Amino acid sequence: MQFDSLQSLIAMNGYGAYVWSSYLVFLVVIAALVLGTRLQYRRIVLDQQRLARIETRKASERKTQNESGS
Amino acid sequence: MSTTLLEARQLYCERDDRVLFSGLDLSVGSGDIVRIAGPNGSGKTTLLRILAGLNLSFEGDLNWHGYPLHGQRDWYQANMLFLGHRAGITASLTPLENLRCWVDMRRPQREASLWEALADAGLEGYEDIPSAHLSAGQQRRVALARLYLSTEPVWLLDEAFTAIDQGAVKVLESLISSRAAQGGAVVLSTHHRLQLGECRVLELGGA
Amino acid sequence: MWQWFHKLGSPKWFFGIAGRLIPWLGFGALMLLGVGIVWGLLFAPADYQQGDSYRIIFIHVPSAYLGQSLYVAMALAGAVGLIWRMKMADTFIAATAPVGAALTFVALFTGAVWGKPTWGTWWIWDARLTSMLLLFFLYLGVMALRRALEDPENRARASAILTLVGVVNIPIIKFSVEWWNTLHQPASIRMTEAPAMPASMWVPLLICAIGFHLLAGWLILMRMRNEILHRERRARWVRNWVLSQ
Amino acid sequence: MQPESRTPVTLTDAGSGLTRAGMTTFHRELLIAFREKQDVINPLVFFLLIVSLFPLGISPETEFLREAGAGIIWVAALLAILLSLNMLFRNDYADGYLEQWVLSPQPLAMMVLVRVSAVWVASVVPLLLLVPLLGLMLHLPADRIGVLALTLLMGSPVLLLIGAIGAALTVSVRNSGMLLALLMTPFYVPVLIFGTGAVTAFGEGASITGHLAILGAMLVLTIVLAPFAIAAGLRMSVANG
Repeated sequence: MQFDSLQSLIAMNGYGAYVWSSYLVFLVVIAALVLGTRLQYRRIVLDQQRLARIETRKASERKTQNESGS
Repeated sequence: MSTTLLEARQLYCERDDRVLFSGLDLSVGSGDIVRIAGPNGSGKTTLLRILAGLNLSFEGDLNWHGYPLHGQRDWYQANMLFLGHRAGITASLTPLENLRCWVDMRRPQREASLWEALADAGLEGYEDIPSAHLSAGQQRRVALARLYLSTEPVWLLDEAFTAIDQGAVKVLESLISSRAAQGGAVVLSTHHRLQLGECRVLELGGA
Repeated sequence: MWQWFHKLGSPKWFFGIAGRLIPWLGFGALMLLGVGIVWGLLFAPADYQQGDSYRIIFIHVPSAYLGQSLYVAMALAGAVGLIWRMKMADTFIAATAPVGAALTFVALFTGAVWGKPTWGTWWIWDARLTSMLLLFFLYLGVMALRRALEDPENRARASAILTLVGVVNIPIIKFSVEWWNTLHQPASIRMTEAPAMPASMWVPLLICAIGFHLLAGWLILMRMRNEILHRERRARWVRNWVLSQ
Repeated sequence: MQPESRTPVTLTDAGSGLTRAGMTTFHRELLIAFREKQDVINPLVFFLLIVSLFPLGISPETEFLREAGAGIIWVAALLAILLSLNMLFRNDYADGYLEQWVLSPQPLAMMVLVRVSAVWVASVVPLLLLVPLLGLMLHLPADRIGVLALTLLMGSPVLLLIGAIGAALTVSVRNSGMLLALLMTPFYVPVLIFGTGAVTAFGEGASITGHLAILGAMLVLTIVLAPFAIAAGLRMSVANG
């Protein structure tokens, strides 16, 4: 282990700010991508589930109308 | 037996997730007139643009003289005239210049026949003023003049003559029937009630 | 082989395959990146010249490399889409563009931050950083063009054409920026190629690189599945799948 | 009203009348440029405007202007050409002529090349004629203005052809000015680098044949490849009208 204590790890003899900020930005960007993908997925699935429910309800209404009508 | 010029087999097309038509067959031989009918948004324009080779997003195959159309594009376009909703008239050019540019790109003709075509289309005296000053009906007549000049066997007219008056409609009917009589083929969609001789009607949007 | 290639084109088959691959890719990326980054940050020796600032290399080099190879992959998909009219190709482009742009941005940011301790300025017009900036614009261009065109067919064909034109220009851009850089850049502060690295440095780098590839694959496959669900939303199998979720 | 159309129905094979069609396209483009002067004047004024801003914005001293002058003029020319791009296809797309033009039996890539060269003559050559005047405004020595004009002469067709690819792709998009700039800037960088590089090299007395050779190579590459991309872009934009 190159650094003997947590403080020296964070300080990284003076370069800590640059190294950790880079890794932080990397983490933030990847997290944003993953979150974006997940939200996109959830939105699509929810939309289609709602649509499917509407259609099945409409289909059942039409069926009851036909039965009552004929 | 009329040779089949343009043939479409099992055409399937879907647009903003509605199936416009599927399994559509259409065979257009010389002497045929086919009118595409159907409510607005039933895919008339899309079908005509597919037949014209403009719209490539469809399944099924399209043959010209028996050969697949996408391989014969230049040959097909040399023998096909397509007129769409927009007349294709450049506002800053005069009708004569518009006509000359259009004809020179396809089959150059004598200057005199340009004047005759414009006169036939009822644009006497308007040949030299910029098209911007013409009314919409008159601009359509410049497109009509193209039909006079056209020697192409196949015409695809997609509601190409919306703003023209009654007199011009008569002219259009005679042009179409004479084109079919001379062995050409016309596929059109139109709002006008055209009295055309024997004309097959292809109904779209029936589903 | 041909039959496999055509099966790749069917969204339903691809959806299934991607579904099975995604957990493995995700787990693999997590493992490799975890090991690689911890090793690089904590255990790799400091660089005798740059001190510890070189540790940024473990995310800078892989993301720069991926940023570029993803654009080339998009161009290949564009070519396949144009020649064989395969809809899946456009799904790939739609899924990859944001991932490529994000990785190129990471490479740009880390490259700039790395420049600060080494040369005292936040941004140096170094050859590789500048061409990465232009690559970033290329990605933004593809995404902006896709957003501007509503018709899916036009969007597919336009982004295929743009990526192909882009991939032809990438070597030209790199060559001219490299040449321009040597002209204006005094040799001393030229960003050196990865210095001859001892094994204790390039092993974690290699692990991180593989980890990055798995990460990109994981993200792209997930986004492709979303794209497929959206495009094939009227298909029966999508409806059943959605209702079963 | 003559009901019968005089012209007989004839089936022709393709591939005839290419030169005539090319001449017509070239002539038509110049005619429209002459009639719609505004489309030609806008890039000129824009070019003049940008160049005259730099001395005001940075510093009017001769020493700075002489060194930065070539770069300023090159960037201004690049932006002016970017501005004149939508003159290429936009009006024809709006009134429907682009459809007819794409459907003409001539090979589209050739026609596109003729059309872009006509626009180059109509709107970019006036820019080049303005370069000596602007060079003097920026205190550039006469011989350096000559080299600058030469590099612009070789570089501007490349800028226009590559820009035309973007114009063809975005012709169906409303207000696509900014999109076009974003799409095309990365592809303009190599031309800009070698264009200005030649002038600075000439300023330092070095030989510029290398730069001109590379600019020439880019010109030839673009003339050969760009028309196909432009034609594909136009076919895409015209597809559903």
